[in-house]
Amino acid sequence: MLWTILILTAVGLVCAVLITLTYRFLPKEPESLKKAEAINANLPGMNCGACGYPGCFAYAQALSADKKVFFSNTCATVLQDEDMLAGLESALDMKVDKSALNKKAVVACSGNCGNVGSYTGVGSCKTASKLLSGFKRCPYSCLGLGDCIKVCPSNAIRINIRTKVAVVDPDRCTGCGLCVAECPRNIISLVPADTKVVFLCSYKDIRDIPGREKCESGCIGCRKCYKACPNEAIIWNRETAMPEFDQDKCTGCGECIAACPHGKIMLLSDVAKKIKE
Amino acid sequence: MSQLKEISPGKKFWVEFVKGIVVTNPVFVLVLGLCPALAVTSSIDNALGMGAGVIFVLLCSNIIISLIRKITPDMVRIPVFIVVIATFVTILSLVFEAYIPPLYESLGIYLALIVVNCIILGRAEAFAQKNPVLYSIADAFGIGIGFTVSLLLVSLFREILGTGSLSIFGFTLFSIPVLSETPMAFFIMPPGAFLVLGLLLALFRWLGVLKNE
Amino acid sequence: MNIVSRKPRFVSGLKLKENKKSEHSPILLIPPPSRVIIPMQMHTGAECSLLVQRGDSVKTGQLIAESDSFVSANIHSTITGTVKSILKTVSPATSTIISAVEIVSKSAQQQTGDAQDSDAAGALYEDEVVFDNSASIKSVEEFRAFLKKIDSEQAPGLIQKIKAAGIVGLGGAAFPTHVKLSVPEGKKIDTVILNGCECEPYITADHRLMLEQGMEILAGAYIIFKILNPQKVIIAIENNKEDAIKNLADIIKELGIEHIFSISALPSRYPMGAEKTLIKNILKRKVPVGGLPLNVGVVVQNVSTAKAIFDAVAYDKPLIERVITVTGDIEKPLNLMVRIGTLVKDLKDYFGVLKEKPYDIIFGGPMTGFSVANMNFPIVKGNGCVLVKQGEKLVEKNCIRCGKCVSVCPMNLMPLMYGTYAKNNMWEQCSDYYIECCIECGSCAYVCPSAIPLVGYIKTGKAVIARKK
Amino acid sequence: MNNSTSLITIFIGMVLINNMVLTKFLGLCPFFGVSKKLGNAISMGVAVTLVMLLASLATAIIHNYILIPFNVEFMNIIIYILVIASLVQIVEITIRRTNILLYNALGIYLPLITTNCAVLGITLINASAGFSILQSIVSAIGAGVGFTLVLIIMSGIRERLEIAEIPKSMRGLPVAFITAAFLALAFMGFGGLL
Amino acid sequence: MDSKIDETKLIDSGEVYIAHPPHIWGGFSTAKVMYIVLAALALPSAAAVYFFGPRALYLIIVSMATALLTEFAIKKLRKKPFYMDGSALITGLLFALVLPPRIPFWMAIIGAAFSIAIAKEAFGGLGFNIFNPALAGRAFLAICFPAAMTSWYLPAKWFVPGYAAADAITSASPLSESYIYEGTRAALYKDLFFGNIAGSIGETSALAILIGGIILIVLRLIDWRIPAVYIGTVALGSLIFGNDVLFQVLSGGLMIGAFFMATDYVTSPVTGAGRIVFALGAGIITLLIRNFGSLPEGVAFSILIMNAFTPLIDKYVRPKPFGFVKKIAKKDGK
Repeated sequence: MLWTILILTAVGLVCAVLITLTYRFLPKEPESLKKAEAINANLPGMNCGACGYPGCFAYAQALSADKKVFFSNTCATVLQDEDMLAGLESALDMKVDKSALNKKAVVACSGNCGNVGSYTGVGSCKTASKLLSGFKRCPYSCLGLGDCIKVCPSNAIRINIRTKVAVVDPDRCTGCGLCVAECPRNIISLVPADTKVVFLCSYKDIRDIPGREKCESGCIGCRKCYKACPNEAIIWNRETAMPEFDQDKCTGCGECIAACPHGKIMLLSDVAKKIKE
Repeated sequence: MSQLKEISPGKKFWVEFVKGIVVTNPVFVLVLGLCPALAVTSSIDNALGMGAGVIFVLLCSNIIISLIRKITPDMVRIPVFIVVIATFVTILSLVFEAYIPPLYESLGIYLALIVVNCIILGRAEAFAQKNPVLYSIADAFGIGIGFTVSLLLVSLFREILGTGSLSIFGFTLFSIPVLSETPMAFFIMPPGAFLVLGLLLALFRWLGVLKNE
Repeated sequence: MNIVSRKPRFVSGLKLKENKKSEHSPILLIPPPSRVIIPMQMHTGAECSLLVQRGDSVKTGQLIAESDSFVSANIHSTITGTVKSILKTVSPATSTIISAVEIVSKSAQQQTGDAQDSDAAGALYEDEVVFDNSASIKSVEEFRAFLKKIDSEQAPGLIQKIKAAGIVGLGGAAFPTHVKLSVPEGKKIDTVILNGCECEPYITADHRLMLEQGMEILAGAYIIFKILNPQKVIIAIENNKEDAIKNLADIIKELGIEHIFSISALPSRYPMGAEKTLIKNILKRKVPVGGLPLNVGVVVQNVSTAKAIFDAVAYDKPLIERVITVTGDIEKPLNLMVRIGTLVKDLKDYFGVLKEKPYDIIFGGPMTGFSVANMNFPIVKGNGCVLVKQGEKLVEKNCIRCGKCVSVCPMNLMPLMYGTYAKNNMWEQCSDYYIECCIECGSCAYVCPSAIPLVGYIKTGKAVIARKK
Repeated sequence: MNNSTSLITIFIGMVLINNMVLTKFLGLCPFFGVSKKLGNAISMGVAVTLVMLLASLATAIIHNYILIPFNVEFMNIIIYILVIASLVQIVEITIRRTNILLYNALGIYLPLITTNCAVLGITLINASAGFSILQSIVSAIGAGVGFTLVLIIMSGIRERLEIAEIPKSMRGLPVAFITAAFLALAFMGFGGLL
Repeated sequence: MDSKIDETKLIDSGEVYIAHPPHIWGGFSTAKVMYIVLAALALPSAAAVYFFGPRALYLIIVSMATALLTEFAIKKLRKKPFYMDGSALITGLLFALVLPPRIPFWMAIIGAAFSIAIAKEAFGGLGFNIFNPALAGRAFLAICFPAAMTSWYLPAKWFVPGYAAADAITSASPLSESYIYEGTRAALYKDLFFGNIAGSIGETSALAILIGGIILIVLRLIDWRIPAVYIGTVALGSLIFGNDVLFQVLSGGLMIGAFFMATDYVTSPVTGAGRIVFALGAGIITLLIRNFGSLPEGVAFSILIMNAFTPLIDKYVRPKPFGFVKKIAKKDGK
């Protein structure tokens, strides 16, 4: 009995002394690592890589070195999560203006350009776009093979069954920008979350109005939206013959949407409806 | 855990208890405590014995850790937990050795390895050191029973397939005609343990238990 | 000295069904088309910027686009007419969107409606600079005289002429020839290989050219010889073109230039005509990964390019036309001398009807060519073949890891890995398995029992990796 | 006392026949957790082998010179775990403070090792087999090598499973378990190999 | 066939195919490969029936049918297309060929179903399995039913009139220690070569396997390296260990293992060098198990163990790319 207690105490004591000694006499651990760990606790931890760093911990290390990184390489997931953002703000000792960084992805194509032939290759936009012209008539069209769906970490993209075009659900989109980088046709872009209307066509060539050979519902530069706008929020770009929208002046009144003969203009909040079509 | 604060203490006891069995089933959902789930599930008896042992250790250690949670320095937290757990495991193994030697023999080193069972340390770390004693008891029971149920489930398949019959404490419940003569010995061997657990994991996922998480 | 070397060689590679349907039809000279569409990038390298505007009238051979970039080639108008429009099209070289210029001949503009082809063709020659297709060396004496003339010229001047003519490699890669011939300081070229292998099935353009214009090819080769001053020039021809080998050997013998030129008859295996494989099989030298043939002292030029070089130096004729093979499941497989920019559908009168449906319209050979959606695409400089083929719809199945692709790969790669990794977007692993080394010969996809479109995956992988860098 | 067993027998037995992971089910958490990438698997294997070696050495000394003479062998569990936990803590702090690169490569696995039943398991096995100090060391190295070997094989397989079209509910752990089942099955072929 | 083809029509009717190069295909499909392998296995199967009677045939049929049905059922369950590519049939046939002649049918059914369901489909089906399904099934049965899986019988002269199958004589496997051959050494070799000996139904006739294997090698469907190196290693090793080389090579499942199991595309390395490593490893493990292990036969386990190493071999033993220079590759890679 006595030995039991004695030995146990002795071993415990020796161990405790050893640990204390190592703890005391070895050099202190780097401060940055500690800080990075504290920051990492406030990151989502899904290591999606959208911020441009290989993983959340690497991002945390970068943040601990320079907190401005958060503005240049914003973690979109944190931005969506109140708790996480608050935690990160306190960990980094800074304030984030959420609305300025909050973005949504929009696929600027509304389909309808039709196929030029039956594509027999791999079911990936990147692969199809390596063919001479893809398999769609319009070289600026969404191929609809869903490469963006595969990379989306928040499951916000669907292919519209009718138009075979990818549609981003703004409610789910965190604006991480992975799909923007993925799209081989470069037709996905990030817009500020408070954008009111979006324009769903990327065609940049001079349009052949009577033949409309590329796309049945492509923007033909009719300028109806430009004329309809009561707030002068639409600027007509003469080079591309397409409208541009001044989001500050736009009130989201919907006049241009009603005016567009092909439904190319849409309220950002309505984009999600297209998914359910 | 934040949303549970409004619930009355009595109700929370049950919530924690049920959660331990189903939603956070240690073996099939949290995938913890794999070592005993594979090693001692070749028969129902062993599974029951191990389950009882784990419940005992989990309960005692949860109580003690919950009690001393405010006076434990953070730096030596883990060693303290381990010492507490190891003490109860030693007590347990002495009790088993004295009263049920056959079970003690068949559990072998796995009884001692309860010390490093991730479930116990994990609960100490994740729950007992943050919650008062009562909830810690509920948690211990919930997790412990969940663990025992998982062990029983695995051993059920392994014993029936591996021996062709099912028996508890030497009392044969039933036996399958052909299989009991030429049992599928594969299932009481190590590979069978991996296979059964793998398939059960897949089954649990397929049934959508994970979706509740 | 034996001109033709027939060393027995152990070569790896595929034995493909040759299908050289147009082998015996002579090169047909056709009148210029009434309209052409000329893309601004028909070569490896930077896109050219346009020198003309909408409504300008241009003449055949007039420079219409050039670029400041080192790796680029001039572009000339190939008919006389008016610039009708400047439009966007998809570059055959990079699959990116580039500008193109549409030129319509005056007669075609005046005569709306059903213009008689013969009339239009007659009208075309009115005020254009005429380049006679058949203007070439008629006799040995003429040839000797030409060689003398070349001997008196300097290399930089010759390269300048080639550059002005906008010549690119006509074998398919369309690498600007003047760049290839401008060997950097300190590099010594000891061998020039004239590539007449034409290892892909169906194509016969080079074959016919070697039969019909052997002297011009040799004269062009002599110009290359003069520029680079190597020890020897080897003409590589696969042994399924014995008549071409004999023709060239006879000419060499007659001219007595055996000390420079020799012919290497190679077994007919795919991909024999690929630069790296060719150098390995003839000279046993390995071009390093990421390197050029000149790293091992070799320059490879296609026989058609040699012919174009001859035209440029002898007549100052820019690259406005080339020989193409129109073949496949059509009525009349044939070889045509066509203007660059001619739309395929304008050639339909010559090759007749398509036989089977559905079609796969391919620019280039069956192994490396690319599908186009319709016949509204123009012939470009690097395009030696239009193949209209019955389309096969293959169902891609799981890779069974049979290793056939590994054993046929001329670059010693493991193509199956690209398929599996690309399918899962794991591009870094593709790069671990050296996807950059692939020459896209298509051998792997040809043998794959699971019909996996490996080349498609590889092209994608390369593009993604290039983008990430 | 079992001092007659030859060292080579102990080693091969620990590596192939009584493999820690495949027959004794020890160290499963790191086996499934760290076997996704080959590089991590090797680091983990090395770390575990190292800790096993140190722990076996320490516990063998304690067992043979303290517990047996004072006849308190029943206390082995608590003493061992104390020693192992302290050992791991010391190693972790040392690596973390002295070599940050090594810590990034190896250190993140160290907390896992504290609760790795393989380490406690090997010391208990050594104690119950009555091994001498030298035998304990060999047995620990064998166990570590066996663990590393299986971990490496598993990581190779799992890199391939990552690109396989596994049924959805089986992806990840379930199929890893089934793979382990086949590995265990294949390793049964080594039975009696001494 | 109208002579005027309207391009606009062509475009919309989907009559133009757009595909990546190459536009021609060798046409040697997976199914073709599989059926040729099946045909090559016909000879060993015939030998099995010749030596072990109609029961061997039933065993083959039961096992192939189970394999096919299991694959079909699982593909339907997973809502994946089911291709009649013959891979399940090969698994079923190979599995049957390595069973003892008198194993109960229900055991064969369990084994075949295990092969397909667990060893193959759980990993994702054809092309993704890590372990050779037929061998995994056999190893499973060997552990499950050790008694049934090791009761061997001498070949029965069932086709001789008046011979009752019930009189089948039990015998030890030639490789086990208790095996005694009554006759000359030469007669033993002859029996081993032609297959007139106790063993699994398909593995006894070395001749039949050799013919089938050589056909496949000539057709370039299997790589000669694997059987050559595998058998060579075992032969050389036997020589070193002082065993009877010819006996070691011809007896047991070595021949069928080397020609038909180890050469399985999916579970063996893809490169030539990798295949040599694979076969070498399998040979060494076979030797170890035969000479030191408690099991008489090690082919199945050695191939399974090397299957586990295959991903690593594929990762590290691979050909040097053409013109590979380390410096340039580094620059390109990163």
